[in-house]
Amino acid sequence: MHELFQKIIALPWDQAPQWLFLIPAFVMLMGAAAAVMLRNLIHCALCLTLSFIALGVLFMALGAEFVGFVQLLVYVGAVAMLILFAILLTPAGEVAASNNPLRNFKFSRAFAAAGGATVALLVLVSLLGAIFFSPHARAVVPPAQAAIAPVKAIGENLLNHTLLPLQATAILLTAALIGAALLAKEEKKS
Amino acid sequence: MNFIDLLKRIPEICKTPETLPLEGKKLILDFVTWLGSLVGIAVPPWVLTLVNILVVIVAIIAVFLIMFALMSVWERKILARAQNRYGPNRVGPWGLFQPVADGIKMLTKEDIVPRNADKVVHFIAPIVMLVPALILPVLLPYGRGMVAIDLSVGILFFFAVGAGSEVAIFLAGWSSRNKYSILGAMRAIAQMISYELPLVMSAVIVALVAGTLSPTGIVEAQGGYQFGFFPNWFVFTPWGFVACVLFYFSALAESNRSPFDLPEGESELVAGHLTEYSGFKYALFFMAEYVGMFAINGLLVTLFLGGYQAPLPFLTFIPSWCWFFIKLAFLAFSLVWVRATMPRFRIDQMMQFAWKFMLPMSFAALFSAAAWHYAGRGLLGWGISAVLVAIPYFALGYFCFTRHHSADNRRYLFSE
Amino acid sequence: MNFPGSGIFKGMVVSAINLFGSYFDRAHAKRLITEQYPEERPTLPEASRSFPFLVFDGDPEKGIRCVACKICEKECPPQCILIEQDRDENGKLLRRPKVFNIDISVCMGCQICVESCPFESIRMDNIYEVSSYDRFDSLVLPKEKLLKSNEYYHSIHPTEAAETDARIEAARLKKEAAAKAAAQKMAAAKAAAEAKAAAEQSSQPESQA
Amino acid sequence: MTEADGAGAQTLDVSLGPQHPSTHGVFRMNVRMDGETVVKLQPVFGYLHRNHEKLAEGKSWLGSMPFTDRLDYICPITNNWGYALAVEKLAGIEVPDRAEYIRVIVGEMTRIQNHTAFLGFILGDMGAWGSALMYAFREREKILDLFEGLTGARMMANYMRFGGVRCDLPAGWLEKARAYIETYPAFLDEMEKFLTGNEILLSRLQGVGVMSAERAINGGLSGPVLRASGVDYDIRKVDGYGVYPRLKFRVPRGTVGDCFDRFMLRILEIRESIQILQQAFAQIPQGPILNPAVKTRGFKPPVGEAYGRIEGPKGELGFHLVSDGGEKPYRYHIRPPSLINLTLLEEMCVGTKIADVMVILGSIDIVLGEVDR
Repeated sequence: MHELFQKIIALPWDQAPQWLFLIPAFVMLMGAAAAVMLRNLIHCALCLTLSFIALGVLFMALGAEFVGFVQLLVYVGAVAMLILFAILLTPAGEVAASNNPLRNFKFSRAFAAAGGATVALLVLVSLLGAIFFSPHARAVVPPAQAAIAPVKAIGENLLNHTLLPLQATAILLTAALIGAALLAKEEKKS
Repeated sequence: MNFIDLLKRIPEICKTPETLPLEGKKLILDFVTWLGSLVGIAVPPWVLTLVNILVVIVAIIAVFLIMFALMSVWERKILARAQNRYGPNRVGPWGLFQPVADGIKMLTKEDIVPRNADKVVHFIAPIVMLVPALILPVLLPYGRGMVAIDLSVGILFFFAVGAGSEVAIFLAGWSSRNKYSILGAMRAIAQMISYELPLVMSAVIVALVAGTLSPTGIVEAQGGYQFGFFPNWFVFTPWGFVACVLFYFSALAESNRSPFDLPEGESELVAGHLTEYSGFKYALFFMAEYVGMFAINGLLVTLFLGGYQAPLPFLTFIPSWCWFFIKLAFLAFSLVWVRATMPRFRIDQMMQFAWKFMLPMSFAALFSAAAWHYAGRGLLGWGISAVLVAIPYFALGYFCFTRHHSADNRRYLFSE
Repeated sequence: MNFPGSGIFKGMVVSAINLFGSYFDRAHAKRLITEQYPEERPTLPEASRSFPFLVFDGDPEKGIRCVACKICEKECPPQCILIEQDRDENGKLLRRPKVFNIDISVCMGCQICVESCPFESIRMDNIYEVSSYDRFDSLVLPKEKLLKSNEYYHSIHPTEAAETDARIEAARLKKEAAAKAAAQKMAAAKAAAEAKAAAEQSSQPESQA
Repeated sequence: MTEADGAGAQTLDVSLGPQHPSTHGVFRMNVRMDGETVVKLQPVFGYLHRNHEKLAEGKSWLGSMPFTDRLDYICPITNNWGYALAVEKLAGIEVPDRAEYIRVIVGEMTRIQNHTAFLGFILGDMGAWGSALMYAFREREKILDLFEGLTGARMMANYMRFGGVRCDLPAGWLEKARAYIETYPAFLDEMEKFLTGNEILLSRLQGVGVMSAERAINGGLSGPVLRASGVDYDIRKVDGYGVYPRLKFRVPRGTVGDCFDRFMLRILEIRESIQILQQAFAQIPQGPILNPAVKTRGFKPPVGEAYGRIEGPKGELGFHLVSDGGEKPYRYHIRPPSLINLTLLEEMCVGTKIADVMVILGSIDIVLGEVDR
């Protein structure tokens, strides 16, 4: 008994974060899968939110706290909410409209499956390529160091090296916002 | 080391209240080590880490739940007094045991789930609500060296985790299959998204001036006294005052407090997203709302009110963590005070207030803070930043409000 | 001074004044007017009324003023009064009630029975702790519970009771005076009749003679 | 839950009430909303119907008096007054001077407490957590205490009688009332400081539920709601019943006709009522309080019909009575101001937000006891 206790204690518990990442990864994958497969749109959106959260946790587990928190803030706080809003505000009747020309096509299901699989494969391949062939993949950065640096470094990077793209993106987004507002207003008048 | 030594340390620890909680924690860790030596094993460091974490978690949850219990009766007392009533005074001395009675009532109540409700989501919602609320308090610095996780991106952490409560409110409203609930949920989300902007903006201003996103760093930046008595808190600067007020109102909106209690506005939506909740689930929502409220006000204390710093130099004999809770209590009191005074906003006015007044004002405060920073933090900086916030305030106040609504532009005729 | 937000500021000041003022309202007259009911009892004004009761003088059986005329039963707007007239052993109706029930779950305390009563026998009580767990029987007050002495009436509505007593006294005096007058008249008539009879008697012999 | 109407917009039908925190009782509104905007509103009432008018045909003339207390239970004494006035008109009964003055005193005090309570109620509808309501009820409480000292009951007074009032003022009552009314302007100032300038209140009330003078007249509105739209119509002036012609007071009226005008008008009317009360306290004569010709039992007015009306706190309160010469009314009909003022509710509400509906309903100041009778 005593030996067993000592053995359990002697296990490499302090290495736990190394494999604990499996939990959020699993949750993320399950959430994503459920988001695709569930019937109820709201449930889909909620599962997507869950996978967003898990992704954020994953980032944090990797020591990229800043990215993790931004992921939570933007995706859970704003994007997921917008998706939910969009689902709620869309009249239920329009979704079921059967004016899809492909619907009556004989092999529509097969084509759809094939197309989806192709896209998924392409994404997977490109992601794997990016992971394996990027120079950062080889560089071993101790996680602790990565956690301290980021905010200041990111800030300096954004406002020094990538200031122009940042401003351009800002202007683009502002223009998009104003355009959306205008469109929405026009619709209301008519 | 033996047990008697540990006991002997207790009076020593109590002699220095400033470090009492930290020393207490150390004592508990030593106690665990002693327990290990009792069974004849050397306690591995990860166990100590785990115990350390557990002690902190238990302490924070216990403190916040006790505060919640006290607040629930204190709020009713203050509200009652502001309305010239007595408030709860039947259970225990001054009604102090009222939370116990409430808790027993809540626990023994029937848990009703509407037949058409989405039962799983209906069940999950209170949990989703409570978890972020209980996570939030970990990053607040309660005293010198007393912070559970000293994150370099603490402020960001706060807002990121706080986003979870929006999801929870949506879940609650949507799963209840009740028109009032869904309307309340929609209002809640619209409100929280809108007010997150001024909230984050006013926090950004502080981060800008303090040069850090770490709560401890921000509190340390507010240490010291001007002229030997005037505290260097951010609220005592023009931009800081404006940002503090903006943060305060945004915090009211984020925690659904009056006058921003539209999501559960009882005169319109009965109870909003909480309409179909009863018993313990309702209690969980209630608890989460209050803990979240304390957390966000704790952040306000950290950002603007100098955190654990004493307001005057000669008051430093009171331990720093006491100052934090004194300030938090004052803010909690002011919340009830506001609640006792103001009617509720209307949904469109609330949105206008967020987008047309609060957001421009937070930008103005941002410019003002920048000016204050570069003008040398002296009298000149004071003047410039004061002007930079005063002009937008009066202009926005006129254009958003006084131009449309004023009691002075009304005429009443009298006939004999 | 009107700056944006000044109205809210003024409102906050008022609520703060009320908040702290309520702690200094020692007399509980201006701000904190709540009566802490079971410990503090309200001092009812003299006119206060709740439910009717029946007044008796002296003995609750003999002194009952009610004569079972059933006017109040007829006038009662929510019709909460039930009266049965008493009979003696021969079945002759007596001028007193056998049954006098008031259903106070129906009674609205309007006082119309009091005003319509020509015998000053029904009056308004000021009790207010009459709730009970039983919905039906214990809320129908029978005669025994309704009967209360004139002294009790004086203790709750002194002015009104004094007026009532004065009225009854006046009526009694008037009645006595009337009775006296009637007796006198009767006596006078009797005397006159006797005198007449005597006169007749005295005259008879004359006529006989 | 949702349905698409012809225009393709998604609307939501909500049944507000009869169990709803702010419908002032068991009132119900079927509201169709587009988002938060009201596109259709249908009031449903009758949940509190008590058959008052038909019941009165089975009671003696006096027997209906206590039931009028229950019409508008916030201000029972003016209901008594309206009924008494109608019967007096029907039977041609003179009222002694002192009784008329007492009626004016209790009537105006009723108006004050009704309007004060209104200030609290409308703040409750706006979602203030009861502070204004508690301040209003604190002062109303004191007036109700005065009423209890006079009539024996705080609310269900049953005080008026045909040809006068039921009982004379108790000793010292007049002094107490006068002393209390003297403190009232200070309370009103506090209330105005608390409410009138509040920016949130202003933005909630101004420009909401605007009613033009023409529509208000056509809709048959009366009372403060009508005068807020700018119509100078006060039955106290128009009919000059009681001793009102002897008292000097002004009738305030609004210029815009929105909820804020209705709100302010109540405050102004309280101030005028205080003026009336002070004059009445000074002028009240000694004398009888009840016309001795009127019998309590077996009162029978002559054959005929009459419509008696007063300016109640909520508007024109009228009683239409038909007598066949018997002990009971042949026909008894009430013109309840709450109900008539409610008829234009939809017109005021359509196009506003759902939160405004509550405020507009509150600004009309209804009491369901009177709406449903």
